[in-house]
Amino acid sequence: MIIKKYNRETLLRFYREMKRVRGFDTKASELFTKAMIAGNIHTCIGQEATAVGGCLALNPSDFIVATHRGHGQCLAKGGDPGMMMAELFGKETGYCRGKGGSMHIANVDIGILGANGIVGAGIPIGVGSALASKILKTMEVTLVFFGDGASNTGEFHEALNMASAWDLPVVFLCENNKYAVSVNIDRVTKVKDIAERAKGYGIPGVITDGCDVLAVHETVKKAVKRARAGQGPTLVEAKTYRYHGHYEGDPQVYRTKEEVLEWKNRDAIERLRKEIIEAGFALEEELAGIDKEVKEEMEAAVLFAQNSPYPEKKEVMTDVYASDNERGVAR
Amino acid sequence: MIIKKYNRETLLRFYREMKRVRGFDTKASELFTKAMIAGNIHTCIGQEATAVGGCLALNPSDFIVATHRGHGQCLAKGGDPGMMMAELFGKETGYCRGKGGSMHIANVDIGILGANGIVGAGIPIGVGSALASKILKTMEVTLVFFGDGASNTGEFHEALNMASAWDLPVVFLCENNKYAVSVNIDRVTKVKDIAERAKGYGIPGVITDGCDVLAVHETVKKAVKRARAGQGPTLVEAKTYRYHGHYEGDPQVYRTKEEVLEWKNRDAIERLRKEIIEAGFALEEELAGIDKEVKEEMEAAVLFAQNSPYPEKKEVMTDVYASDNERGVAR
Amino acid sequence: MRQLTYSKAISEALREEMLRNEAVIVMGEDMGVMGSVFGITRGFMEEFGSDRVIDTPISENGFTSIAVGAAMRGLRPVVEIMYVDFTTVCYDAIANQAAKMRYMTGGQLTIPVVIRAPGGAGRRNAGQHSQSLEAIFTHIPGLKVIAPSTPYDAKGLLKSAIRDDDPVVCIEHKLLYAGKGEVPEEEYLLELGKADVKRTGEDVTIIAWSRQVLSALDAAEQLAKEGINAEVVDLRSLVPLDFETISNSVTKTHRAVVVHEAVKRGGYGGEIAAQISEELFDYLDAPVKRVAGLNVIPPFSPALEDYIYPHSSDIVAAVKELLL
Amino acid sequence: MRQLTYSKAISEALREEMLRNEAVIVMGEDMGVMGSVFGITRGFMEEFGSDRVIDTPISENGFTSIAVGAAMRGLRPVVEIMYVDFTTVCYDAIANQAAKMRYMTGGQLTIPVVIRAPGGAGRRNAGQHSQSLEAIFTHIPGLKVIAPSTPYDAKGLLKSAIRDDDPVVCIEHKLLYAGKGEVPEEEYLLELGKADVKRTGEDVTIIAWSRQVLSALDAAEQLAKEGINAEVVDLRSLVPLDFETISNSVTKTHRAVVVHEAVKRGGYGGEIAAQISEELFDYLDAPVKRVAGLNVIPPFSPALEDYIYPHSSDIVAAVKELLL
Ligand SMILES: Cc1ncc(C[n+]2csc(CCOP(=O)(O)OP(=O)(O)O)c2C)c(N)n1
Ligand SMILES: Cc1ncc(C[n+]2csc(CCOP(=O)(O)OP(=O)(O)O)c2C)c(N)n1
Ligand SMILES: [Mg+2]
Ligand SMILES: [Mg+2]
Repeated sequence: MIIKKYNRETLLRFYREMKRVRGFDTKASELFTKAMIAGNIHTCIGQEATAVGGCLALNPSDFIVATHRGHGQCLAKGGDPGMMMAELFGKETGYCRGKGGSMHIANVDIGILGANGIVGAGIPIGVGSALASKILKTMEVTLVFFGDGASNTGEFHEALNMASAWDLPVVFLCENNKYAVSVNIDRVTKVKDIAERAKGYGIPGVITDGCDVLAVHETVKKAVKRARAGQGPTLVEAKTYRYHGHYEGDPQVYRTKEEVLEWKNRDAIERLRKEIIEAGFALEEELAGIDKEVKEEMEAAVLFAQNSPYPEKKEVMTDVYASDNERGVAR
Repeated sequence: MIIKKYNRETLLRFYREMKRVRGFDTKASELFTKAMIAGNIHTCIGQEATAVGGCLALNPSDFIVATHRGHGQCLAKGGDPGMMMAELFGKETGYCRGKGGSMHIANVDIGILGANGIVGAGIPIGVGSALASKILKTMEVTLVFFGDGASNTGEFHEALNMASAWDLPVVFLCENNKYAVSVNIDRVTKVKDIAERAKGYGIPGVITDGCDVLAVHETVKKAVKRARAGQGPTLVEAKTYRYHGHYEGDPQVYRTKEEVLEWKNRDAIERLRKEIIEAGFALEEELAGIDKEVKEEMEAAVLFAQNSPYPEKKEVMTDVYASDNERGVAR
Repeated sequence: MRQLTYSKAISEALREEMLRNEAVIVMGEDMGVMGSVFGITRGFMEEFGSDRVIDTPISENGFTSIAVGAAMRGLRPVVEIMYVDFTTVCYDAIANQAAKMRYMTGGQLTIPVVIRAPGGAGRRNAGQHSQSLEAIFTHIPGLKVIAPSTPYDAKGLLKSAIRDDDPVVCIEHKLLYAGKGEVPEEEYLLELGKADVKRTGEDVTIIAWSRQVLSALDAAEQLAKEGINAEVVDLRSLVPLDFETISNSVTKTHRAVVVHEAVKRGGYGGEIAAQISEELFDYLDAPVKRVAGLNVIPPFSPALEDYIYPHSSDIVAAVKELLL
Repeated sequence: MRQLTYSKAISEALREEMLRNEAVIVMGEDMGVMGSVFGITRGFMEEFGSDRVIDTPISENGFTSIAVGAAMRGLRPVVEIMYVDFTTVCYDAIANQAAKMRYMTGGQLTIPVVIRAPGGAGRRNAGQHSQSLEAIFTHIPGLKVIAPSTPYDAKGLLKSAIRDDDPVVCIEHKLLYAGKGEVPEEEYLLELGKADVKRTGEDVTIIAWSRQVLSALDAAEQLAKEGINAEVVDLRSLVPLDFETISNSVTKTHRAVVVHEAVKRGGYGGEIAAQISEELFDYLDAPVKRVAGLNVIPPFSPALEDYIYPHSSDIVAAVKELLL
């Protein structure tokens, strides 16, 4: 059993991180339903293992490119839930001072190069980061998250081709949750596995169980090692599932309750919880303690967001340009 | 030997068509050098086998999408050399009445859906034609030509994915002549064979010898049959070479004279000529007769072009819109 | 008369044209099983089958080009780009392929494709989901561009667009979808390239399109209370442009305000203003004013977003300045 | 002073900035082994190595986005899009990524990318290789846009663009590349957002950019022979716009003609004309006239192409109309 390779501390970290991701998005979902968060949010409830298993394979100095379904990815890379929640609220204290919202959380200092509202657009951006690491000879690894749907965009192809041709230190992590909004991947793509596409770029393509955080972790870790050694990119496909609709309020006509249930029965958090306890790494109560701490952390995050001020009106006009902003905005 | 499967008439047709293609582009090259043709032309001298082997696998009612290096493709699909040459001259009698020039020869009646100045853009257009054939249940096959360079565009990926997902009657014929302008395909792509990319779409990927017109023909024919039967697309990669530069006047710093010579020694026309004679299908003189006819045909084409009038000035303003053209152009 | 929402009117237009002509197909992301994310094609897949109601992968440049290719072969595809912001990824298919095929082939190829694309801010969708991008289409010869403001106009224009042999970009506005208006039961068509005087007046001409027509009408009401009679011209069709209607109005009122939601710099309002100044200079008692979006990127924050686009109060203020 | 071609001036700008700052890299198709199809980077690969002079595959959206990502990490990529017509395939990378990253992240990300793109007609390259597309960039907040007309300006502006922390689109003109002009040996920079009065005059202001500055100067010479003294303002930088220089000139001459090669409808000339009319109305003795490209697609035929863009004679005629 793979779990035996890990120590208690690491395992509890995985557990806590997944709990945090779910806790954050559960809160976000509630707040959205109560109309306290505006716009659109895409929760990653059910996909915690990919965010956590992936990000925990990185060094703090490494980078990620997140997706529109990226709260978990950002949290797992070290994002502060308070600042993230404040961003979802459009508050001045958010990562992007309220200007980006749910889909654009970024912070280069902690290695988050941003998410993207344009599906697929983040993939080459991540490759650009990897190119920088190579040219600067610093060899930080960039982990690029994207969905099954994004794997059908032209950008996927162009980005993977260049990353492989240039042996860049990048790992492509496809969160295949079977759907792009309502469209089942099998209806728009002939190959069973996205990982198969790696062959077209001469790089390894690996499938991993997105409901098993340790499996994801092992797979990504290997890919990260390869990347850092200058051996080029890997395409990792994690089979996963989102429990909520594409967006909150999605009527989900495109899938059955049974299908959702089936995947919920394979829940990654529950699985790790059981494995930890069965393998004797921690007691039920210890995990419950973590649960409680996470709950409190997320409540504090919400409070922080709620109590934060909105940006002032004049903020509309700033940050369009780094230099000569006033003139650039004036006419 | 594959040649034994063919009859004299067919073999002479292949021979004549390849000669015509070379004859046309040789003339075009000369005229360009004499500044009698303006703009840019891309000759396909050396690549005759792909144009001819591919197009002769089609019915007259089938379609092709050509490329910027597409004179041969258009000729082999039934394009009239006089009207084509007139187009290269920008004359009123050209296929596009002088408005398109070398890169935009089109005529739907003979199944030429046009070429494209945007590399890669023709690929999904061909898939669109195939979609029409499927929806209209007429099942004409569309043969899409494109280069090795085009296989790195996002459009290649998107188009192949949809064509395969929807089992469309289309054949993708990649003319891999090793270069995109100056860029050797091996420097920008890790896979040795473009055909390998078919795996990412769950369709057959086949490599064929682009210096052997019969090999190309057999391969494309099989793919056409498959497409017409509703079994979906095939990616065919023909290994070929262009003898001239990317454009006429290209200094060709990116390749050696030896490399060019090596490929010239494998010339597809010479090869077929030898095979025909050796297998006793025709005498040397008979082929020389064809050569002469082709030469005359191309001279006549040039004369036609030269003697044709230029479009009138008012033509600048027509054909922007199918309806309400005047208003659409006015302001 | 019966009242329909703007989205239902669009839906009816599509359905009627699909019933009328087998060559009409719709394609785009989530158009089939889901009936489009804005509900426009709900029930279509059941009614017309998945050959004619196509759920595409996320491949906008690919499927818009596929539509162009299918159009060359006689189909009349109506493509939905889920947000007009995403036309940036298929701008080649629209601006270099659909728009140019006819001209480049000397009139041989006809590309009857309609590209529907909802635009506009106000839904807290942030920078890449809230733009108004009509100006990147009006600048491209070969494209026709419509931007209806009412359910009635939307239906009539879209039906004409589908029957038109040219590529037409139909700019919808997400915040108009739920709005209702009168739409007759009987079939009707509206000619492309005809503006509509949505309100008559003598003192000033307000020219607008899409959602800003509502702000303009609202502004006109407010101005009326102060005795200022504004004429509101809804362009509806940006290309071809009905300059005759503009001219008739401005030669009467001698004053014009052009209003649009898109970013002001390089917006289509500059074109309209320039044309008016160029051709009706002697009739103008005041400069043509533009009321348009700020030259910024749509911010997410609910505290910021609404500042970026014009409100009726901005139009009122602009008109008053002209009348000073 | 020594004379350099426009392309050599650009080449020098790139080389000097690459020597000055290791973070500067160039990328694009045929930039390395071939030294770019217009010879701009000839010898660069040998001098700077293939890490900093990158031959890309034909993947414009991909590599322009890669430049954006690399810029986030501290590099300063200069991307060449071989023809501005191909920016349609990477319009997302430019308009939604490079332009918006800073704002959407609340000022956190800085994208110092320069996108060089030769445009313009006159080389018989037909519909998809001859456009002037600056207007699709000037409309997008977050982008700066320059369009130099002389070797001197090209070098000085490009160097500043590379040092600038914002994404800058540099529109070059293929027919300018071979043209020569004075360029000092010593290093110099030109501030972005400053227009240049290329000729002084009192009777009329001709505003132009890129290749049309040459037509404007030519027209001014012709007009001078008839006693009409035209001032020629070369905008050089379209965004930010130096309205002060425009204003100084027009308040003096009371007449303005805006000239550009791009299609007239929706061209940036409409914006300039609208701003002048809006703000200098009381100074104008005549409407602001635009002399611009026809609203058509560039035709291939040598017998047709030259009709689509303005010539000095068109400018002369327009000026005379204004002075009637
Ligand atoms: C270019 C583009 N097309 C369409 C959309 C609308 N859209 C947002 S998310 C999404 C589905 C993405 O699917 P996938 O990549 O599988 O990610 P998931 O949502 O499943 O995590 C779509 C179509 C978009 N944002 N960008
Ligand atoms: C989108 C786009 N990028 C770049 C170009 C410039 N260009 C024209 S042909 C060509 C090379 C094409 O290579 P390939 O597809 O291998 O075809 P070949 O010329 O070898 O036949 C390039 C880069 C273009 N026309 N369109
Ligand atoms: Mg998905
Ligand atoms: Mg090639």
